[in-house]
This record gives sequence, C-alpha cells and structure tokens, in this order.
Amino acid sequence: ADKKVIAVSIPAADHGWTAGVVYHAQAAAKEINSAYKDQIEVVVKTSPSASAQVSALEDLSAGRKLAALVILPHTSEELTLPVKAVKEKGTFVTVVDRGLSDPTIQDLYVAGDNIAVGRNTAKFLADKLGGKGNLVVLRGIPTVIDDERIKGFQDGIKGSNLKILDIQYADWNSDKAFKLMQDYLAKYPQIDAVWANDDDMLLGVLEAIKQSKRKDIKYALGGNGMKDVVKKVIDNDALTPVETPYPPSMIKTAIYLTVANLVGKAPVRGALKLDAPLITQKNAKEYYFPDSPF
Amino acid sequence: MNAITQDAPLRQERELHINWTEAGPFVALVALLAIGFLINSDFLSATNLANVIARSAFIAIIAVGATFVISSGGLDLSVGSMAAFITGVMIMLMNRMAPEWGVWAIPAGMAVALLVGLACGLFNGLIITVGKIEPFIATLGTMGIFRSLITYMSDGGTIPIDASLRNAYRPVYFGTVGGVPIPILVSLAVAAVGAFILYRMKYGRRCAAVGANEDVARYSGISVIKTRTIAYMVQGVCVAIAAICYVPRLGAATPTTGLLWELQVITAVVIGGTVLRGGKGRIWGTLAGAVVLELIANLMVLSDLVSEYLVGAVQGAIIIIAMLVQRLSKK
Amino acid sequence: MNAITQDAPLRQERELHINWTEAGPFVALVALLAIGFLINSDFLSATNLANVIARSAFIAIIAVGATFVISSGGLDLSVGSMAAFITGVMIMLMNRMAPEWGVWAIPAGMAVALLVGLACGLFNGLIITVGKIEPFIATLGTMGIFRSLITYMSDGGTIPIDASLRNAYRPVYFGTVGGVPIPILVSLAVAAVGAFILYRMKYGRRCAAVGANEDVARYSGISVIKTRTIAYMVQGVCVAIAAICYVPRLGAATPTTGLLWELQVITAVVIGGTVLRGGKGRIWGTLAGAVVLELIANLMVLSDLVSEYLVGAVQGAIIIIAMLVQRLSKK
Amino acid sequence: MSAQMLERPWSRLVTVSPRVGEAALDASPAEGTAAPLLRTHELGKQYAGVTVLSGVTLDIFPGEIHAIIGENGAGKSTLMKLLSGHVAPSDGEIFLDARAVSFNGPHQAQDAGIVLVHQEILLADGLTVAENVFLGRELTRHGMVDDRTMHRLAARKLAELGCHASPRALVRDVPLADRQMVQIARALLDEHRIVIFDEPTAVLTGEEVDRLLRIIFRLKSQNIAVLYISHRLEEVQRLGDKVTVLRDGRTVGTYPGHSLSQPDMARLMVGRELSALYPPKTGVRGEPILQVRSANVPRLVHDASFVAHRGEVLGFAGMIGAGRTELFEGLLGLRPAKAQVELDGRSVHIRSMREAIELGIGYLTEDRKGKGLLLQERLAPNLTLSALTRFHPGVWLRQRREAEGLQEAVSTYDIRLKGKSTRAGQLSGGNQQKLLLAKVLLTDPSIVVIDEPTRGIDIANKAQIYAFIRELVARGKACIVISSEMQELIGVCDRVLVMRQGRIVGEVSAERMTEHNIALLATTDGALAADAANPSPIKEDAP
Ligand SMILES: Nc1ncnc2c1ncn2[C@@H]1O[C@H](COP(=O)(O)OP(=O)(O)OP(=O)(O)O)[C@@H](O)[C@H]1O
Ligand SMILES: Nc1ncnc2c1ncn2[C@@H]1O[C@H](COP(=O)(O)OP(=O)(O)OP(=O)(O)O)[C@@H](O)[C@H]1O
Ligand SMILES: [Mg+2]
Ligand SMILES: [Mg+2]
Repeated sequence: ADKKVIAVSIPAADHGWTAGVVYHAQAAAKEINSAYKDQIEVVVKTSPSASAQVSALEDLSAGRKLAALVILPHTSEELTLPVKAVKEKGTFVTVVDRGLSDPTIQDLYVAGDNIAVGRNTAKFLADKLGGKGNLVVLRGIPTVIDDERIKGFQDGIKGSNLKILDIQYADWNSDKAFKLMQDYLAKYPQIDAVWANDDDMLLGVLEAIKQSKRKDIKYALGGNGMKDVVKKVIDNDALTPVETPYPPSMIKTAIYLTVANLVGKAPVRGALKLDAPLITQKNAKEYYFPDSPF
Repeated sequence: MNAITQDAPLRQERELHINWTEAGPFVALVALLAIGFLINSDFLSATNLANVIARSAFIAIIAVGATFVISSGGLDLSVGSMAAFITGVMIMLMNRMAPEWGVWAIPAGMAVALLVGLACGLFNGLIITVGKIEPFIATLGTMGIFRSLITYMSDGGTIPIDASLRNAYRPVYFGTVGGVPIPILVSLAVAAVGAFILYRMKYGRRCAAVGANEDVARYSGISVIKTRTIAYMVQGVCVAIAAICYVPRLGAATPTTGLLWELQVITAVVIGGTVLRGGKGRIWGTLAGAVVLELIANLMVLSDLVSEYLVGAVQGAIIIIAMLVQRLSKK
Repeated sequence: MNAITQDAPLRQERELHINWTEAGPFVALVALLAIGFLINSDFLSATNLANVIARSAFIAIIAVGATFVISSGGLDLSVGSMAAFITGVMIMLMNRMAPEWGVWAIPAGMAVALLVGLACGLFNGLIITVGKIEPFIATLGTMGIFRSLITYMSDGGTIPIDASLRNAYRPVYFGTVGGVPIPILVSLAVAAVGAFILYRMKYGRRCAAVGANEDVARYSGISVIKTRTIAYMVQGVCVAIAAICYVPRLGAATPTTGLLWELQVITAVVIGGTVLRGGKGRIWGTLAGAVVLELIANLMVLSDLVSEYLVGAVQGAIIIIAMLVQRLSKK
Repeated sequence: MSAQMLERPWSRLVTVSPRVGEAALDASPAEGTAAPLLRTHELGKQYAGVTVLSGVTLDIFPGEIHAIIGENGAGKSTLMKLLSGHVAPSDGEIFLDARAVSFNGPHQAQDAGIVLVHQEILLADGLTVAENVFLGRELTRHGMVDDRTMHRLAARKLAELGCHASPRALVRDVPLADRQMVQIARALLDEHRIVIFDEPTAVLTGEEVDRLLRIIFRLKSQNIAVLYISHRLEEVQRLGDKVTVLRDGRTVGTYPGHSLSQPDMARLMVGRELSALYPPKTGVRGEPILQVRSANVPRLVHDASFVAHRGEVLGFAGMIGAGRTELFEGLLGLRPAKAQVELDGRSVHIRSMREAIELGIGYLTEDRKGKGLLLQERLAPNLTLSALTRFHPGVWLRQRREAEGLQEAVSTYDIRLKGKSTRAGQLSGGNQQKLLLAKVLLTDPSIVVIDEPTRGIDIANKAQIYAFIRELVARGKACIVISSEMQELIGVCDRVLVMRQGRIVGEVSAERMTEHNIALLATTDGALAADAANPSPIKEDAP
C-alpha cells in the first residue's frame, strides 16, 4: 500500500518555544504514524535557518510526491516561493504561525497571534499601573515574530502615559536577558514593569530582579506559555500574575487537521487563528502541561 | 653526478604526492556519496544532486574568496554578515530603481553589489594590514558591524525584493543552461577564475608567499599589505557574487541572512585541503568541501535514522570523519 | 666574562619591556572605564562594576583555559557547547542524587562536572593530536556534538535544577566573600593557578615551546601530543569550573546555554595580548580582555546614544578600537 | 677537491706569525684610477641603545672580492644588512657611485644593484624551489606565470651551482644544502653590481664550495663586486682580494688578501694568539656503548650498522644527501625508522627524542633555526628546554637557578650577547650555535650526536668546541660527529665512517684517515672504495 507522506518542516530547537514546537511535532508524528500505520507517514524535519529550511523543502519534495506539507516558516518572505513550488506539484499545504507573503498558497492556516501577545500584555500593564509608569522591554532576535510582538505592545500602550525607557535585543536567551536586566537596573532607578517578549528571557529577568533586591518593579511579564511561568500564575506570583499563551502545540493541531483532510471524508480548509487571551490564575490550569519540555 | 640519477625518481614521486594530497576532499566526497546511496537510494537522483550542488554554490563562491584570504595567512569571519549586508543594500537599491528603470534595476543592483563587496573587503583588509589587528578580531568586529547595519536597514524585519522584479530575477538561481542550474555554473566560473588567479598569475604566487612566510615575501619585494588587502577585496567580490545568486532564492534580506556562513565557509576551505596557517590554497578542493558540507546536511534530511535533536552531533561527527578519511587518503 | 657584566642591566631592561607589552589590555580597560564614566556616571558604581565583573567570570575562566590551548598552537571552538553539555549532565545528576544525598548532591555534582570537563577536553585533544585534524575543524565538529547532546538531553527544553538544591547552591554565584562576589574570586583563583602553571611550571614552558615551534619542541624531547592534549584537558577543566559557577545563576541548562561563548572567549584571549599563532600566553591579559568585552556590552546598555539595531556595530567598532589602542600603547 | 688544499690541513697552521699588524692598508682607495662603487662612511648601528657596529668606513671597488672576517658577533651580518637595505643604519652614510643613498627596504637596494645572500636561510618553506627562486620576480607569458620557463631557468641556475634539486620540490622537502643553493640562485638570478654572501658555505661540502667559489670568480670577471663572509679562512684566502677584519663592531683594518696567512687572519680577528686548533687525540677506546644493527629509514638509509665506544669520537662523513642526518634522526625517533639498537649492551627501542634524552643521548640538529632554537624566546628557556626535568626537579621552575645556568653557559661557551639581544633570534649566527650546543649538553648525555658542530663558528671558538668534544670523551662518554668539513673530521675524530647514498660504505681510521680516502669513499663505487678503506671496513665491529 502506498503511504501518503506528510512532511513537517519546522525551525530547529534553538530556544524554548521552538523546542516546544519540535516536541509537539514529534509527538504528533509518533501518534499518527502508529494510528494510521498503513495509510500515513509523518516526517518531521527541523532547520536552523531560513535558507536551510528552503533546502529541506527541496530535499523533501525532490525524491517523492508529498501528500501534504505542514510548515512553520522561519520567515514569511523567504519561504513563500519555495512553498509555492511544492504546492505546484499538487501538495496540500498547511501553514502554521507565520503567514506566507502570498496567502493563496496555503490550503490551511493555523496561526497564533503575535500582535495580540504584545497588545494584551500592554493592555494589562496599562490597566494595572493606572495608565502611567516606566517600562523596560527585552526583545528577541530580529525576526518577524519579534517585530510583531513589539508592534503589538507599542500599539497597546498608545494613549496611556506608560513610557518605554529602553528596548534592547536579548536574543530570546535567558543569559543575555539576565545581563540586560542587570544593566537596566543599574541604569534606571525607577522601573515599574518589565516585559520580556518571551518566557526564556523572563527567567533571566526574574533572577536579575531577585539579585538586585529592588522593590520598585511591580510586574515582570513574559509571553508564550512556558510551563514554569504558567506555574507562577497558578501560584499567584506577585511579579508575574499573568501570562500570554502562544502555545507551541499549535503545530500538533495543524498536523492533526492536515491528517483529517487526508483521511477524513470532508475537506478541511481555511484559517484557524488561536487567540492570545491573558492567562490568569482562573484559567491557568488549562494551559499547564507539566510533561512538556516547554 | 649521482645527484642527477637520483633526481628523476624524486621528481616523479613529488608529482604523485601532489595528486594524492589534492585528492583528499574528493575521496571524502565519493565516500559520502556512497554512504548516501546506501542510506537512501533517492540520494543519487539527478534532481537531488542538482539541488544540493546548486545550494552549495553560495558557500562555494564565498569559500573561493576565503581560499585567497586564508592562503595569504588571513581569516575572515565577517563573510556571512557581509553577505546579508550586501543583499540588503542591493535589494533596497533595486526596489528604489524599479519604478523608473524596470528590469534594468537588476543589473544595476548587481553592479552596485559588486562595488559594495569590494568596499567591504577593502575595509576589512585595511583594518587588518594597516591597523595590524589580528584578522580574527578585526573581522569579528566587522561581522558585528555588517550584521547591525542590515538589522538597522530592515528595522529588525525583512527587506523583500519588489514583486515587479521578482520574476525577472528568478532565473539567476532557478534557471538552467543546458540542463545545469545557473548557480552551479556561476560557482564553477568563480572557481575557474579563482584557480587561474591563484595558480597562473603573479598575484597568486605572492598571495601564497605572504601566507607561507611574511618575512621572505617582504625580502623579495612583495608588498605584504597590498597582497593581503587584495585578498580581502577578492573575498568581498566573491561575497557579492554569492549575494547576487542568493537574492532570487529567498527573495529577501533579513537580519538572519547568512548567519554562521563564516563557519561553513572556513570548514569548506579546510576540508578542501587548504591549511589555516596560510600558504598554498586549493580552490578545487574548496569547491569539493562546500559540496561535502551541503551533502551532509542533505543526508540528514533524507535519512530517517537520526533524532532531530542529534542532527548537529551526527553532522559534527561526519565532518571529523571526513577529515580523517582525507588524512588517510594522503598517506 | 664580559657577558657577566652585561647581564645585570640586561635583566632590568627585560622586566620593563614585559610590563609595557603586557600593559596593552589594561590600558584599553582603563580607557574604557574613563569613557564609560563620561557617558554615564552610574557606570563606575560599585554595584554595576561588581555585576559586570561577576558576569565576565564565565568567559574569563574559560578563557584562561583557552590561553593554554591557544598558546600551545591550538584553538577550541567547542567551549560554549561544552559548557552547556557539562551544565546539563551536572544538573541531571544532582537532581537524581538530591532525594538521597540532600545537599551533598552539590559537591558530588561538581566533582562529576570536573570529570566530564576533563573527559571532553581529552576527547578534543585526542582528535586533534592523534587524529591530526586542524583544531578549527575538529572542535567545530565537537561543538556540534556537544550542542546536540544537550538539546537531546533536554528534549530541546530546559533542565532546571531541583528546587531543593537551588537555594543551597545559589550563593556560588550570588554570594560574596568580604564584599567580593564569589565568581570574581573564583576567576581570580583560576587565573592565578593558570598563571602559575603557565609561567612557573615546566608544563608552561613546554606548552609555549610547542606553540612557538613544534619541531624545536620535538627535537628538544618534548612530546607534542602529550603537551597539546593536556592543554585541551586544562581547557575542559576550566569549562567545567565555569559551568559550576554558572548553574546557580539561572538554575537551568538549556540548548542555548553558552551559545557563541567560544567567540567571546577567543576575543578575550586575543584582546589580552595572546597571539592566535601560539607560542606565548598572557593569562592576566586574558582576564582583562574578558572584562573589557563585558564592559563594552554594559556600556552599550547604559548609554543612550545607540539605536538598539546598531549595538552590534558599535560593539564591533569598539573592539577594533580597543585593539588599536593596545597596539599603540605597545610601541 | 684541489690537491693544494689537501696539503694544508688546518691543524698545521695554528702557529701565528707576529708581524701582521703593519700589513694594514691605508684606508684611502688603493686602486689609483677606479672610484669606489660603494663607500660607507662612519657607519654605525645600535639596537635599543646598544652599539653593535660603529665607525665602519669601507670602500668597495668593482670587480673585487672583498672578504669580511671577524669573530662571532663581531657585526659582520649586521654590516651586510645595512648595505643591502634590510636594516637602516643608526649613524653614518652609504655612498653608491659617490651619491649618498638610503634604502627603504631590501628591494630598493636590489634595484640599485645590491643583493644579499643571508646567513640564515630565508625561504618560504611551503612553496616550491622554482617559486622561491623567482619570488617577487615571476616571469609571465600572456599575463600568466610561465612555470615552464621558470622551472627551466631555475633548474639551469641551480645546476650551475651544482644543485640538482627538482624545481618542483617543496623547499621544506629539500635538504639544507640545497636550500642554501636555492637562496644563492635567487640572488644571482638578476644582474647585480654588488653581491654579498654571508657565510654561504656553512652548510655546503667541499665540492659544492669549489663550485661556488668558481662562480664567485666569474662574477669578479664580470666586474661585479663581491662581499664575502666566511669562517673558513682557507676560502677567504683563496678568494679575498682584500680582507677587512671586524672586531667588536669596529674595523680593525683592511688588508690585501693574498699577503695574509690564515694564522694572521685568526690573530687579527681574535686579537690574541691562538693555541692549537685541534686538541691531541688522547682518548682511550673503551667499551662499546652504542651498537646499531641494520638501521633503515624508508628511502633514505639502508641497512646501516655501526658501533660507538666510550672514550672515542666517531665521525660520519659523506656528501650532501648521503643520509647521515636521516640515520640519526631515525635512530632517535625523530622520523620513522627501523633499527636494532643496543645501549650499553641493553637492547632499547627509542620512539621519541624524549626517550633518547632519558637514555642519555643528546642530539644537536644541523638546522638550528628551524629545529634547534625558539627564536622568539629568551635565552634561558631555550637553554633549559631539553633538560627541563633535570634542571627543575620538583614542581616549579627555578628561575634563579636557570639564570645562573645561563650565566654559566654564557661564560663557558663564550656566548656574546649585546645588551637587549635577549631573544635567541637576535644572537649572531655563531652565538646561536653555541647556545644550541650548551642546550644539548645541559641534558648531560653520555652519547652526544653533533650534526655539523661548528657551522658558522669562528676559529677561536672552533678550537674551544673541539676541546669540549675531547673533554667529553675523556670522561668516558661517546661523541658522534657528523660533519661536512673533512679537516674537522680528521682533526677531531678517532674513526670516521663514510656514508654514500644511504649506506655506510666504509671506515677510515689512524693514518688512513685522509681527505683523499674519505672523498674517494664518499663518491665512488665499490672497487675503488675498498682500496681506500681499511681492510675490513664495515664488518669490523658489527657482529
Ligand atoms: N635585531 C637585533 N637586536 C638586537 N641585537 C642584535 C640584533 N641583530 C644582531 N644583534 C647583535 O649584534 C651583534 C652582531 O651580530 P651579527 O649578526 O652582525 O654578528 P656576526 O658578525 O654576523 O656573527 P656570526 O659570525 O656569529 O654570524 C650580536 O651581538 C647580536 O647579538
Ligand atoms: N623530506 C624529504 N623528502 C624526500 N627526500 C628527502 C627529504 N629530506 C631529505 N631527502 C633526501 O634524503 C637524502 C639525505 O638528506 P640530507 O642531505 O639531509 O643527508 P645528510 O647526509 O645529512 O647530508 P647533509 O647533512 O650533509 O646535508 C637526500 O637525498 C635528500 O634529497
Ligand atoms: Mg653573521
Ligand atoms: Mg645532514
């Protein structure tokens, strides 16, 4: 029996969130490969960079015809044409998280909402700080996700008197975030809240705050829904009472939907946008997966 | 008299010796192809091989330049960021010219890319030769500079190429001539020119002399500063050529374009048989080295044996083993 | 006879000479402190300086080991990944031991970390000396291997230290003795031991001899293989010590731990005045180099002059300028 | 080898005639008509405040061979570097054709017609012979380097010098002597007005020396001026139209060459009477200490067997390329080789120099720059490098003791250091050699293998080194001397083994030990050689 091949192309696990993506993708692949033993084979491939991902697409589609491709693109612009090339061979394309420049390519789109991650966090801070205060922000690696989150955040504080004192790159790396936060603390005597646009960085930020013994910081928030941070929310941590989810498990959702399209009778098409509601103590349990590495 | 009789066998031995030394990377290449075929028979399919070799073109082209730099006793860590920077400048320029010039914006952009590459190389070269700073540090510095500039130019985002140019430019990467993908032809051409300069022109001799023994070169009236600086300029031009081929492939410049290419480039050069200490450079070996690297990555994608987390480990191990194979084939 | 009378002034001159050459990195350091103070007066605050120097400790400790490797004519690109790998192994082990051993798991973990470091160094050393592979390539390979292993061990996520150990272990990074943060003391101790070995012990002589001229060393009855391998083992132990100090800082190992440390380490060594070609190591300069690097990063955040996009460019430029300052202070 | 030279072995020349002083020439030009081609006026050089050379005034005329002699460290090489633009003078002036010149680098001097063949071999190891010969002056055809022509020309030039190294061979693969020839070929490639040779014959053997001297005479006949430095005074005597003697950085005087006897030269150089060059051979041959059976170094040495005894100096003679160096490098674990070695009757297997040193064997390499000394390093670390364990028992370095050790070596071996010249590379060539000797002997070996013991050493120090060798064997040690100077072998050895094309072809001792016999063995095949050697040449000791 000819098995239908579903290729899953995702970024390599180079920090917490992408690691989560890899974890969930592999989990999905394992489950599906054993559930549909003779019908479907899911192949997961990771790539450390956009150009490596393009290469991987070429490699995956060079030898065989893919029934479907599930892709979480490194960047939108760079992957658009290569995905289009795969599509033209008759492959079902599911795009996850980051849309391609040309939305007509995708058959199915499962996305998080990076802008909402930034905006919801900003709204929360504006609300809790009474519309004014000094903020410092840590951003990740210069990419689209990073850019969107920062844009969302900046939109979110518009109209309030919240002031962003500083914004610097910390490469989504907890070490760099630790150093950067130490420096922020040395530089600014009064900081009301910190936002790190990713939970990996938040861990470093918290450690630096703890070391400084400063009391002026009211909130230190992250984003992405890392289990350790969600746990803090559950425990009603004073500094980090809320969290924004950006679940890496969306890849799993996407893979299952793609399988449904292949094996099910009804076509599955369209766009599915996961929103990024604030995780608070009330709903935190729903977002807590202690067994995930992320 | 007896010396004369000894001379003949001696010379022959040398000839043989040279051939073996240069064969190293190719032996590794063939070994890899064989292993690849055993693991996945699609590996040797024409499409797959064409893809892989075309992809290796960027690294190969840059590595040809690096062969000059390394054989002259230098090192350039900035090539990856430089490629990103040149790509960025080029795309911005072409986009700006597109409305007026139409498709002619493309050759204009290419010309500018070459000039920018030359200038970047000159900049690196001068810091190293006139400023007398270790190449490692100097180019680590300029690596940061170029990388920041592209980040700045793109506001931390993407600089996509204008849609009106996109299709016209596409063939530069995706086109074929006589069935051979254009990037492969370009990289062969660059290597041929590089080999010609390095082996058949005065400059090549001087480059190797400067790398082999700076003092001797100076005594022989060779300007070390000039020779080294030119090597970096050659490197700059090669980076620009790679950037020109790169643009149509991904259609955009981003702050992560060309990330860590420098390591791949140096690896390709070393796998190719050029020693990092300087001296003789091996252009064709470098080319083979670049293909070897890309094949290893390809093999990782095509084989299902390795956990995604361990891909890096297996790649690292294969590189080391490839070097051992090469070492053994020499003796 | 005339030789004896000449010897006294001779020795004095030497002393002076050394001081100037070695002063280079310290001159750069002082210049940087002065500039920092002009830009932001908080720069010289005790907390800030303590933070910065404590932060530089990891790089400094690893760089002490790198000074051995580099002065013996080698290079190690794997240190960053090795640090991550050691951190991972150590934490996993301590976590497993914690229920039975309690706080004693910590010293046990440390001991294991040192052993793993030694083993990793030995592994690198053997590939390079016995396998006769260029250090650049060999350690690039092991860099990939170590990085993959930690990714694999952590499933790409985080390996946090057991909560029961966390507080007991915290002081190793955050504690102070007599007001001086412990990491600073550790890095001073490592440097002192390193300097002692390199300058006052036979091994140091051998190391420098092998780096300066392998043939001379061999003809003098020095085992090149042994000497080089030991240098890599020293490097491994230094990485382990850095890892031991690192664990309490963030309490976890992740696949991004120690990313690109190798470049910082080599930069610190070179800024410190050790030449990459080998033959001479400058431990104290290396220490200064590590602090210089961290100060530059700190200065970037404390000053408001630079767009976040351009931080890398300015950092790169400052490193180049620091090298120029050092170059000038020598002559 | 000319018969004349054979009749004047060095040992007979050591009594010095006292009347040399008056022979000094007037400093003003002797040749009435010709103007000097090159003239120096009060030339001086200081390194970091230490005077190395001062007040040197010299006239060089076209078509003359002007020899410069002086003790090790007298400043000969420095003077030549000043003349050839390698180093800028601190004081004084250089006139070329009566016009003051100052060269900014050797290339400018070469453009002006002055070229220097360095004392230390300066070639790019990783490039080929031909590439080195033409470095910086590559020939091109249609814009391409013309390798074929360059190979041909290089081969021809080398052949004129009697060197048959392949132009395609990498310089690092050719023997030292060939490298020297490459260097000379490079200097002679272009027409020059003044050619300076700084100890060109130090690494050459008799036949090659003869050939070089013939070439120098030809240069002279082409009206080219030649400056020639050598510690081999018989060469100086054969060549020198004029001889300028340097002592401690100053000129002692310029003398008409042919009127000066070798002992005169020696006395002028050293400034005192010299005792006999070779000490008497008083050694009593003791027990065999080193027995080597069928030593083989792949391609280079075949089936060599010999025995060295306590209390004897055993010489190894041979043409360049005979494989003497390779034999011992092989025996000492410095290159792959097979051999059965017995030390004091005990069978040993030496895999590295370290083991050799531990077994009490010292080896002084012929390539002091590449394999002997760390040129960038200070003297003390160089001195103790092979004897670290012996010199520094315990954990740490004893730097004071090391300084004392250096002091001792400096006075014992008369190493001349000027002020700041504390790096080994800054010592003059001869003093480097002495430092190397001191380094090897510091391991207190019971067998010393010395490859070219007096390469670049001045006459006074030669005598001293020979005395050392004798003293060593008198203390019951064995000494093996590999040398390309036959007089030296004859003067200092008890027994000489001759190698040819990788084989030991004969042995000479006692009265049969003559240049004639050795040369015969070293160059000719079986029948003739058997005539020259002792009745049972090879099998005498080898069981
Ligand atoms: N670069 C240098 N720095 C300091 N001192 C130097 C330097 N070069 C040479 N000297 C010193 O100058 C003196 C003369 O050296 P030079 O090489 O001219 O001697 P030489 O006459 O050629 O001796 P030899 O016969 O041993 O070759 C020596 O004492 C040497 O140590
Ligand atoms: N690396 C090498 N590759 C090939 N041949 C070599 C190499 N090194 C030396 N030879 C050859 O080995 C032979 C012996 O070398 P060498 O000249 O060192 O011997 P030697 O007897 O010590 O002579 P001398 O000490 O007088 O120079 C020569 O024929 C030389 O050409
Ligand atoms: Mg000299
Ligand atoms: Mg020899």
